[in-house]
Amino acid sequence: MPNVILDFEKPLLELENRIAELKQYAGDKGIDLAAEINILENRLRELKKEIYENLTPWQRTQLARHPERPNALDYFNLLFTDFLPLCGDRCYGDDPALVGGIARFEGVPVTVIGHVKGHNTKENLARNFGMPNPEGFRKALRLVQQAEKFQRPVISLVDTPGAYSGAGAEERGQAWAIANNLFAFSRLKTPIIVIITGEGGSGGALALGVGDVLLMLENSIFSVISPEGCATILWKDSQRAPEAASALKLTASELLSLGLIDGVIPEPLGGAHRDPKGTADNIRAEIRQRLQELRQIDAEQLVAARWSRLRRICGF
Amino acid sequence: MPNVILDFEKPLLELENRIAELKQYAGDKGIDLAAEINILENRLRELKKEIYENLTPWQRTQLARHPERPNALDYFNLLFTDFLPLCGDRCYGDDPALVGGIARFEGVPVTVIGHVKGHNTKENLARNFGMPNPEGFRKALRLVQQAEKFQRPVISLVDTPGAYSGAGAEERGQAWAIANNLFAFSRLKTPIIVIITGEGGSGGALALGVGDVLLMLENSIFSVISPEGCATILWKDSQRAPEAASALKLTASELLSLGLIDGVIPEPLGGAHRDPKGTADNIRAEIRQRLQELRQIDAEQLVAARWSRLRRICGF
Amino acid sequence: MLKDLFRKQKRYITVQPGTAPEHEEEKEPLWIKCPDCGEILYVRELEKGLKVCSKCRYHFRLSAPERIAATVDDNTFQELDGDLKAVDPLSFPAYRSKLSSAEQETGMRDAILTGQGAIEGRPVLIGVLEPNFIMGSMGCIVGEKITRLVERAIKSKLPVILFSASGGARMQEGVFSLMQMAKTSAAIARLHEAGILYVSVLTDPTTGGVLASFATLGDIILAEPGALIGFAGRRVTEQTLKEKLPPDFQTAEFCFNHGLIDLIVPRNEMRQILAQILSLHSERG
Amino acid sequence: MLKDLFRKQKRYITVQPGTAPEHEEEKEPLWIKCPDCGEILYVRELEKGLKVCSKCRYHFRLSAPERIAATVDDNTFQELDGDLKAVDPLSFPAYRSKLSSAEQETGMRDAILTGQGAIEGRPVLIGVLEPNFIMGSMGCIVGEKITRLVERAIKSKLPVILFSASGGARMQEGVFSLMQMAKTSAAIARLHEAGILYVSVLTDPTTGGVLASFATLGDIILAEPGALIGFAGRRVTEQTLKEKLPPDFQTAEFCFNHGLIDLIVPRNEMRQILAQILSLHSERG
Ligand SMILES: [Zn+2]
Ligand SMILES: [Zn+2]
Repeated sequence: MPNVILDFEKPLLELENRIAELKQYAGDKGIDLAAEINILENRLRELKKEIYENLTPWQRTQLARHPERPNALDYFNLLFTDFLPLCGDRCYGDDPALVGGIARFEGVPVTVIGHVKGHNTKENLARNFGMPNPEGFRKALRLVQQAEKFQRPVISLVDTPGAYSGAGAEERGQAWAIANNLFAFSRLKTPIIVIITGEGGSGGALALGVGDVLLMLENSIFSVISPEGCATILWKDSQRAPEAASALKLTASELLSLGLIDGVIPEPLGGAHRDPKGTADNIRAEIRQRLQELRQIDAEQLVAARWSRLRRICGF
Repeated sequence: MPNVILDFEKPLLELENRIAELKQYAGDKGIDLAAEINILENRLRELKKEIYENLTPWQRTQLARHPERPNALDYFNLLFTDFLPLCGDRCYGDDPALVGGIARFEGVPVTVIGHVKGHNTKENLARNFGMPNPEGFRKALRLVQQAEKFQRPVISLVDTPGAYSGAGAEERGQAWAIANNLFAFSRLKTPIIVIITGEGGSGGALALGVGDVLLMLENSIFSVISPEGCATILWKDSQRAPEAASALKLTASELLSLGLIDGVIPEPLGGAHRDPKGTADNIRAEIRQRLQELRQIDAEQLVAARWSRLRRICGF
Repeated sequence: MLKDLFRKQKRYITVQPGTAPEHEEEKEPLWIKCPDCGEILYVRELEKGLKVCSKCRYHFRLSAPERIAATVDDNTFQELDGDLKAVDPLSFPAYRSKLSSAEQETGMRDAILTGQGAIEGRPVLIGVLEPNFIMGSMGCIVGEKITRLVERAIKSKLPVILFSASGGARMQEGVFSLMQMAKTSAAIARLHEAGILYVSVLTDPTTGGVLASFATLGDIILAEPGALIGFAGRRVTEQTLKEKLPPDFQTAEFCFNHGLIDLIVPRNEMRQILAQILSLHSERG
Repeated sequence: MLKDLFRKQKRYITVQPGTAPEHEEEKEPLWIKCPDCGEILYVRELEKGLKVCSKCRYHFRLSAPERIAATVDDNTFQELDGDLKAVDPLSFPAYRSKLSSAEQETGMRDAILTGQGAIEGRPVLIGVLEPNFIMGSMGCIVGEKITRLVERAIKSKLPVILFSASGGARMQEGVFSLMQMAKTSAAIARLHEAGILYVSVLTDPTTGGVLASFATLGDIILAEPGALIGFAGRRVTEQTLKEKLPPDFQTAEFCFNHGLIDLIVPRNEMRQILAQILSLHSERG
């Protein structure tokens, strides 16, 4: 049971509590309430379906940002074995908001990179809320270039409110670091699979987002600006974020319809944070299939196809 | 006439003053002292030859470090036209101790890089005494990679006491920056001509020193450690630097005999600081010839030959 | 349409002398106050000086046509892809009307003008963002026109110069606009592999997704003095820090001091420096 | 000679148990004081723990043979180029006698031991600098042996691991030693182009010309905890600054915090991490 309950999840919570109480009561008193419990559990399933299949973009935004949603390190543990973290940009610092290294995916060596948000305030302070500094992006670049040398596929997990906007980040060329990644990822001679697992926030997300396949988890978002930021600019009112979330078409299903992403990975009912393992299973199946396809294409073709995909955006 | 006179130059100075006085006297009084002056001028020529052709390694070290010796910017002006300075490492800072850009050498576009010492205290403070920080080496790397893209030859002018040893330099990976340059210069697919014009101090010099041709001005030095540093380590006495200078075999002629450099560029009698233009003329002739040779070799062969030269050092 | 642009432009710039229709001048203000030093400047004088304040050297913003006129040789500019018109892929609230007024105000169909011209006789492919068209923001059309310009450069082996002046990505085009960062950067990567020169010139303001893509990928990066250049909006950054930032924060000078750009070039020297760069790249070394 | 080295090494390291000649133990001290925490340590216990202080985890320096024994599988190490002996190309004052005593003290012919071995069954080319041979400094022979090891790796497609422990360039060999920085770095560049793995391990101390060449060019850079790692001598730096430096200045931890190395690996995990790295690179992705 997650600690943080979103507004639209509250009816579920009440029902879950009632079922738990009933079970306890039945157990304590030795009464058979199986029929009643069964009815309530069916009701719960239906309610879940009803709620989670009809989420608004703003509700999905909240799920995408849920503090207990698995972060890159959680997925590294669930998806890979032998994870070896590699650190530093060899120039300035190591960025805890963006991690990476080498691991095995079903036995095959891969390079893994990803943003890391914390699950609580302490972790978030340590991870800068998943907002990388330039050295984070430069570390990612170093690691994917290493992947290219050793012909390892890259798995990139995206989950960030955006690149950090501190004064130091500006001093050390935040924009330069992001642009360099877009430039270099686009020509990298090894397969890159990008999965947006939570919040795909603008340039900070895109800096890990150029690849051969761009997938999104069902309840993740991908946007050029935060709904709050958009509402502030449009209507000078950040409270109208839900409206902006709809206007921005930032959900996985909408982006798939628009042809901007290649696939949506389903989450178990209730969202990734209620079932990290089930979510990881879905991701694993998708990676397996995509890797198999990509590894049959030679590097030159891969890079040419990567360019064609980008070239076609907007339909010209 | 230079402002700073080295000990061994003092006899020359006296003679020069005497000749000047005599000329003044002859002019003032309207007396014909041409014969006397001629004798003294011959004597001066002989004395110059005597002194400058028999300099000890320590005396050459002093010439190499002479504050009025032309620096890279002086040579850029004397050797090239259309110099366009390019700045910054695109990541942290611009290093005034190491400059570079694009220019024309006798009409041909070249990339130029070099250390810059100041000619006085104010300039030295601004240029950090010609000791680069990591960002300087990274700028140089950026510029030579740009030269490779545009198939421009690189002319590298070396003159530094060494890489800067400040705390910030350590923090930002001074050793990493130098090593990266050695690594990258060794494989750069465009000709590189290196000329040590003054002080070739250790790793900070070598970071601009890997190329196809390594030349030294007659009174420049190239050493793994400063004579003072060496004397301190060997004898705990930096005063014995002159002895260490001899032991280190750091002069151009010794290094040529040892097969460690490819040529010595003569300086006009009295040294580069007494005749920058004459010195530049000698450098120009050498660059012209070397460039002509190097430009006939294709890039792959060039890089292979560059490796062979390094490979053979120590004679194995 | 191009003709209209140049008619408009000629009222502002006197680099190409003589042909401005005199009767239109009545509509223009005669005097303007320098926002930096407060000096009252005679508009015709200001325009003669490429819109640089004669007292404090403050660089007023140039429209895209003004920039073209100030940069390329007279009568050499040929617009490319001028028919491409802004799109509204998300049917975003109020976007169409915003586009209409931007088009009316600037006479442009989106925030960029691209074409081929010559600088001191050397042919070049040039693109200029229009700061007055929805803050020069990059959406599908800006990305597409840059990409086409770059593709033409790869084919023709001509160098590329891009002048940026932009508030960043075009929010109203959502992820379509975000992906233009990737698209233009990937196009520049292909240009790089083809060994072709790309000079990026950052002018006031260059921020956000434009700065974080093609604008910072030049072989050579120039900037105009005093230009606002930064990734995050200054207000965002101040909120993040809850402290005051240095006065030169996110200026061209700040970027230069932090090693991020090659040179700051005053507007009256820009043409000559670009010509020098083109010349230095016109033959192999 | 190799046999001698391993005989010597076995007295220090108990990774390979049982075969040390018992009668030689009398010459060794029984107790040693930890220079970090002051704890008095029983030498045999210390050696069983790979020379790491059981109280404060201080890592004592290992000789090159000790390092080999602690790293490669038993009976797999085959020395390479063991015949190469230090040279004196400048006839440098007192250098020959310095070499002789170093040879006597360490039983080595110069400051590096190279060879082929296996780690958890995976073949690897390995080189280890000997900190006790003129401070592990790099002259002609160190450079040459590293280069030969790398050339062998390019031919055989085997990965390379280099353990550094060095005061820097070998002053007494002048520019010959300086040029080893270029030579080894260029060799690593060729290894890189051949797509072969190179792991660099920085141990106490790695400084100067060794740090500024092959040691910092690893695909992966590991370091032992607390190791002194820096370009310039600390005294030089303090003089330069005329101020006190942070207590962790030029340590492995300092380097990690500044993004310069990948990981700090305690000695008792080093073998396993190296095995994991080799495994992850033993097949194409
Ligand atoms: Zn003004
Ligand atoms: Zn201890």
